[in-house]
Amino acid sequence: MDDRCVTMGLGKTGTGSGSLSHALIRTVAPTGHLYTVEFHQQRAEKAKEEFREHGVEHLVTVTNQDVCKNGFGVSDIADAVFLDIPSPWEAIGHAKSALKAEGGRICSFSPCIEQVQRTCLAMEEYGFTEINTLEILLRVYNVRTISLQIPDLGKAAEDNSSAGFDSSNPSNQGSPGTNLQQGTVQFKSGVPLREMVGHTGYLTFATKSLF
Amino acid sequence: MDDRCVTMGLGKTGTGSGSLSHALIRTVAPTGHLYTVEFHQQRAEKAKEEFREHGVEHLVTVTNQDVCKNGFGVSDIADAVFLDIPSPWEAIGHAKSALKAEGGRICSFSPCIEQVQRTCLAMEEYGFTEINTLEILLRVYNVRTISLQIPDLGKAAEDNSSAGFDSSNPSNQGSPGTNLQQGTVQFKSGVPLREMVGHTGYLTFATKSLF
Amino acid sequence: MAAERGLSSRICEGDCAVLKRGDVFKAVPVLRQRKIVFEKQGFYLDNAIGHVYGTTFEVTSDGNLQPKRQVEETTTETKEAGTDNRNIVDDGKSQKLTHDDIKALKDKGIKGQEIVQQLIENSTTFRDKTEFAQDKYIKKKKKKYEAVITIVKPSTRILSTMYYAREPGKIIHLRYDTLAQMLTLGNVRAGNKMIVMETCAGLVLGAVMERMGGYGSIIQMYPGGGPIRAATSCFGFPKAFFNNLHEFPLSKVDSLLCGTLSMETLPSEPEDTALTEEETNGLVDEKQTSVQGTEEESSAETAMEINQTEEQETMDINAEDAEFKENKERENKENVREKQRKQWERMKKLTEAAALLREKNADGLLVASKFHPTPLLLSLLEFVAPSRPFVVYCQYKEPLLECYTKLRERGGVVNLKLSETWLRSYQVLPDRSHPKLTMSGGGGYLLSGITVVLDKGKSDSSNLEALKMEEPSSKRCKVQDLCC
Amino acid sequence: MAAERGLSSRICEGDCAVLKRGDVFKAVPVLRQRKIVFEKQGFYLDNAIGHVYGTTFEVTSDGNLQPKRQVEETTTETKEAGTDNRNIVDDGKSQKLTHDDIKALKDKGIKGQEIVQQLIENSTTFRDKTEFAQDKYIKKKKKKYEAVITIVKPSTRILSTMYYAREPGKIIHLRYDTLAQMLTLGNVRAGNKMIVMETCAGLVLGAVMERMGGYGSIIQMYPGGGPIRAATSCFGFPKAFFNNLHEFPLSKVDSLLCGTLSMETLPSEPEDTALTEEETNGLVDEKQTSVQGTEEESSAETAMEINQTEEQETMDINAEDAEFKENKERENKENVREKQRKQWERMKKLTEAAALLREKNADGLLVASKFHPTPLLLSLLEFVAPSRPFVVYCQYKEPLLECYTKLRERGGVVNLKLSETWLRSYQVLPDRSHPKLTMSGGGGYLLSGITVVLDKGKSDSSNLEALKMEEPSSKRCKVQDLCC
Repeated sequence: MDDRCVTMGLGKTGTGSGSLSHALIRTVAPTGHLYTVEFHQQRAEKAKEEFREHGVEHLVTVTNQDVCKNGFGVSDIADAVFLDIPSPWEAIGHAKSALKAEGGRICSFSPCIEQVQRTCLAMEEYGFTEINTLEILLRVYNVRTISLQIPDLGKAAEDNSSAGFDSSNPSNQGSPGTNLQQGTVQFKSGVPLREMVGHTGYLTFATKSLF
Repeated sequence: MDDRCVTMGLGKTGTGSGSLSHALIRTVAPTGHLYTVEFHQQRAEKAKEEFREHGVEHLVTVTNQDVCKNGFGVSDIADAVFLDIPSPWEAIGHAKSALKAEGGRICSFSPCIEQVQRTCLAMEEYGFTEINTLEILLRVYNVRTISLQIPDLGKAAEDNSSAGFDSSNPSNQGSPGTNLQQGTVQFKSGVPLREMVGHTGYLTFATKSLF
Repeated sequence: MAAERGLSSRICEGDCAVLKRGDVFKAVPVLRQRKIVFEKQGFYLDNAIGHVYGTTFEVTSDGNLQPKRQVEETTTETKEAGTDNRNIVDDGKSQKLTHDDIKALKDKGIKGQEIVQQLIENSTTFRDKTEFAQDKYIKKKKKKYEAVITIVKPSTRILSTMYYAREPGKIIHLRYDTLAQMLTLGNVRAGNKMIVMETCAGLVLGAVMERMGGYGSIIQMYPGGGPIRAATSCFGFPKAFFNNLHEFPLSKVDSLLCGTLSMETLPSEPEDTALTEEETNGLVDEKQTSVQGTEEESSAETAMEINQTEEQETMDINAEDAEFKENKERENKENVREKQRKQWERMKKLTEAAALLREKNADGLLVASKFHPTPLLLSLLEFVAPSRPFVVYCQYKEPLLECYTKLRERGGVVNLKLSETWLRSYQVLPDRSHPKLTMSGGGGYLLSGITVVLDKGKSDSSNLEALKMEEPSSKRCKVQDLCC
Repeated sequence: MAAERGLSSRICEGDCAVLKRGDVFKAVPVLRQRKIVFEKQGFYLDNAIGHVYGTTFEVTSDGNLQPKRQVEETTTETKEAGTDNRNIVDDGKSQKLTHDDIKALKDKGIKGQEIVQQLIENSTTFRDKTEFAQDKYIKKKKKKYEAVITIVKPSTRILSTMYYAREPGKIIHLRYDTLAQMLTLGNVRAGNKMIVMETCAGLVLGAVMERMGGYGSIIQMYPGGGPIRAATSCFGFPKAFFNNLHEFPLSKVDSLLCGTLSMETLPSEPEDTALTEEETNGLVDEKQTSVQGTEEESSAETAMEINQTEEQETMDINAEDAEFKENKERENKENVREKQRKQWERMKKLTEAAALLREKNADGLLVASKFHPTPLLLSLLEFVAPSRPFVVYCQYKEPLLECYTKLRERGGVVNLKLSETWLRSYQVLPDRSHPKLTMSGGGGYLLSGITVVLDKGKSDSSNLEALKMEEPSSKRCKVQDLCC
């Protein structure tokens, strides 16, 4: 969902666990670059180490500073900015300067709606357009073979003609089930997990326009 | 989801189109009663007329007033209160007095999260417990018979043994599809509508406790 | 009756009550001197008897309940939140209180709420945590050290929530919002004549009974030996509610439909009864037919506390029996007569249920069972009047697709709708509102519709046409809406 | 290249550009003196040429585009909102401006924005409406009277949004978030060797090409005469991107797998070529194999403006041909040689694609087609290296259930996951935030997994075991996660 084909720079704040950083690096490689800002010193160090270990250190610059106060340390360089911080609205101005003068896209991830509300206001204030908040939920299904019992309605042997469930006809057209044994119907079903991740966060996208 | 089995009174504000009122009347009949408050005079009149037409006027009392200012016109009588008004937080106090002294349940319907936030605060302020906000989305499926083409991979006649899709075996165990004509598989599918109602509102429930 | 069903009636010995702690529910019988274990805490309900439902109790150190006037919230004023967690280094040493310290506090009889407060004061990192993290911390600790229990009166809302959380398998994963949909789509209301076929431990039956409030009649169709009503008995309905509750065995449905069911001639007196082989066959033993009996039977189906009571009662009865050993002979005679009388009553009930079904004028049909829905629907719809709603629940979507197709072929139904509900719970807190982080993956599927007069002489070709018409179903549904 | 793909390159004649008005997109070719009709408005793009992408234009009354410096929002200060709508009585007379008044304003050349403002000022009920209702009113009127168009550079985001909204059938209802999932689950990145089998008008191919940025290679499998790339051509990729794009006909997959494909021996020179019957059979005519040609062919598949260009170009070429009538004889000879050369090139490309597949070391496989996924997967997975991801999209869930089962039986795959995404759009406005009132009912289903070495000697019994193991699949998935 990102406009970059080849990016010259991509700012990201909240390096975090590094899995998103790795996904972004993979996307901008080999000609792009990721600039990432992490305010927690321990984590910034750990991220740098990981990038070295994975041989991608030439594709990423990690800066240890507070993006809300000090910005990204780069300007007019990014095609896109991704924010994953507690108060993204404080970083919108910095994000705008990090983006190329000719425009770009921003995406902010926040778990709470109040963060989204403030971020949207800030985006509007800084002249971003096409502000759009989305939520995407992944629903995973287990594939199971289910057996359902045919109820015993006491059907008399001579009573096969009555309206009813013709369980003796295995090639029942349109029937998703197959009778394996007398009295049950088997079928494949995609069963949702009992508990699923109900929310990770809201994604707010916006465009920095030319003017 | 309502605790009443037999209710002595149920307050509802925002008589509105009347479909919910009718549903509530149906639920409290024959021994219960619905008190409904509608601030729009035209609508209040129309609702009264409808209740008369449908022969349920003995089960419902329609009051034309502003519930936020003037309350429900009854007190210590309701097992449950349902609010569907623009500023439910202004009616929480009135709702509390309408509910029986020994306790009851309240449900507020609001389309916007900010209304929910204020309502939850008001509920807490007035000592309601078990405050719980829910959203319920109905997903309707069309049942369709779908035909999918079997792709032509140029399978040679002598090549039936290769790993592949054994399309000539109609009683393929576990297969949901049936081959009707050469080259297609037919199956029933529950297909979601292209567009569905994505949101009607949030439901906030709470309990008026004994103390 | 209104008072009896009100929220605030008193907790009486022998009631079925529901314990509530946070979001956790458990149904228990109210008995004196019986230890209850709930959320890893053992206590006695004796002191709760006489209090009104809805009362919150604290568990004292000797395992008794003590009413708690006000549920105080942990004061938010003590909170001094950091704006982020950049300064927190996890070294596992942030809590200065040791396990022994905490144990000492408990032994001194210090209440849970105070322990939590002490934990907060002794945490070196608490003040640096964000407000969000602080709340999480408090909740975790509160849950561990505070023992506050509310005793509530059972209802559909509470029991369906409890079953879905504790024993979803018992109610074939029928989620509470789906159950609510069933009641609405099925137009369940006082005065109706409803057919209910469920294998949800009697929860759906209970919900229907609650909604009907004792007005109208219900015929419960049951598979096997007798209806299961473990959940129904938890509602604590007044006896009168059971007067118009009937049951009919699934295994007799086909013979009833074919007119081969031969029990119309009810013997006039119990003693005269000489049941034919055919009639007794398939009938269950007495424990399983009367309402009282089924409650006993069904309690064995549930893992809840409630079954322990019943067992105890049974034991007491046995003990009494032992006292009357010498009167065995006379008793045996009486037993035979008693048995005959019960059999006669059973027959009478069955005949009544059959007669009700035979009228083919039920106002609605609810099905929520572990069986394949198609054969159930095709048979049970015969008993429903035209222009009435029916709703079928199934945990899986696929059988309802088939059921939909078969119903279309059969005809006599319009407005068929296959649906599912998504349920999202929200956390609404100042500056921290969002959907809850976990949600139920699925609440099952519903197929609903409305019966119309089935033209029995309808040709196969018109049925086929109906089948063909199925395809542009969105359009057709609209037409149907106009029809009914 | 970076500049070429940047957001702000200039709009050039011959480009494929995307028009945007509100949420509505349309892909059009940028041509002089060609009238475009978009959202019921006709205009010429001539004035847009030379401006940078992302520029917003206003349509003038003579149908030309005029750059608009700043998109002003209708000033919120004018709003004086009522708190509720109790005083509004709908008598159909609230707007004092008549249709004729509005037409007169338009004829005077008054801009849309001003017309909207006048409508507001002349509405007797506007001030009494709630803020919410006011906003709705403004939006409706703005849409009707303001003609503001932004010209943007095509991208996966824009084209997938456009296709899903305008022509979902062309892309078998593959929603943009599902496409994004495919790219992620498929680990699509520069340098990969990817196999793509799609019938989404080339949209999936385009998305893969964009993500790979010209690095690596792609083999597109196609059914029928040739690959469809109508959507691919809309991306406006540089020519170089097509150097490593190969195509291979589905109808030759089985013979390639069996080793019976007899084209390894590429003739050394075009003129010498004497194609055997077997080789030409099933090959398509030249229009459909070369990249240039397929763009022409595929454009016929799309209802978008873009195809009109191509037709015009073809016409021009025909006209030129006519001028050279007298040289027909010589030309014919040349035509034959040209045909032979093209055939040779086609053969060469096919051989190259076959060679790439034969290495069986692709880094990933993406399938999004109208065909039943099972046979595609079972065959195409043969070309993928072990430990690589594959993703199959299907509009329906049922075929993927079957595919899942067949893949389990086959073995050689782990981490199988069947999923669906829910997409919710939000309105975030002060005091009026909520999920949008309509949402997409479904974005289709994905089956993804990772290949592992397939033990060809594996006994049937172990396959059966794998099948049996399927049942407690939540547990097994965890084990598989550890394996890979």
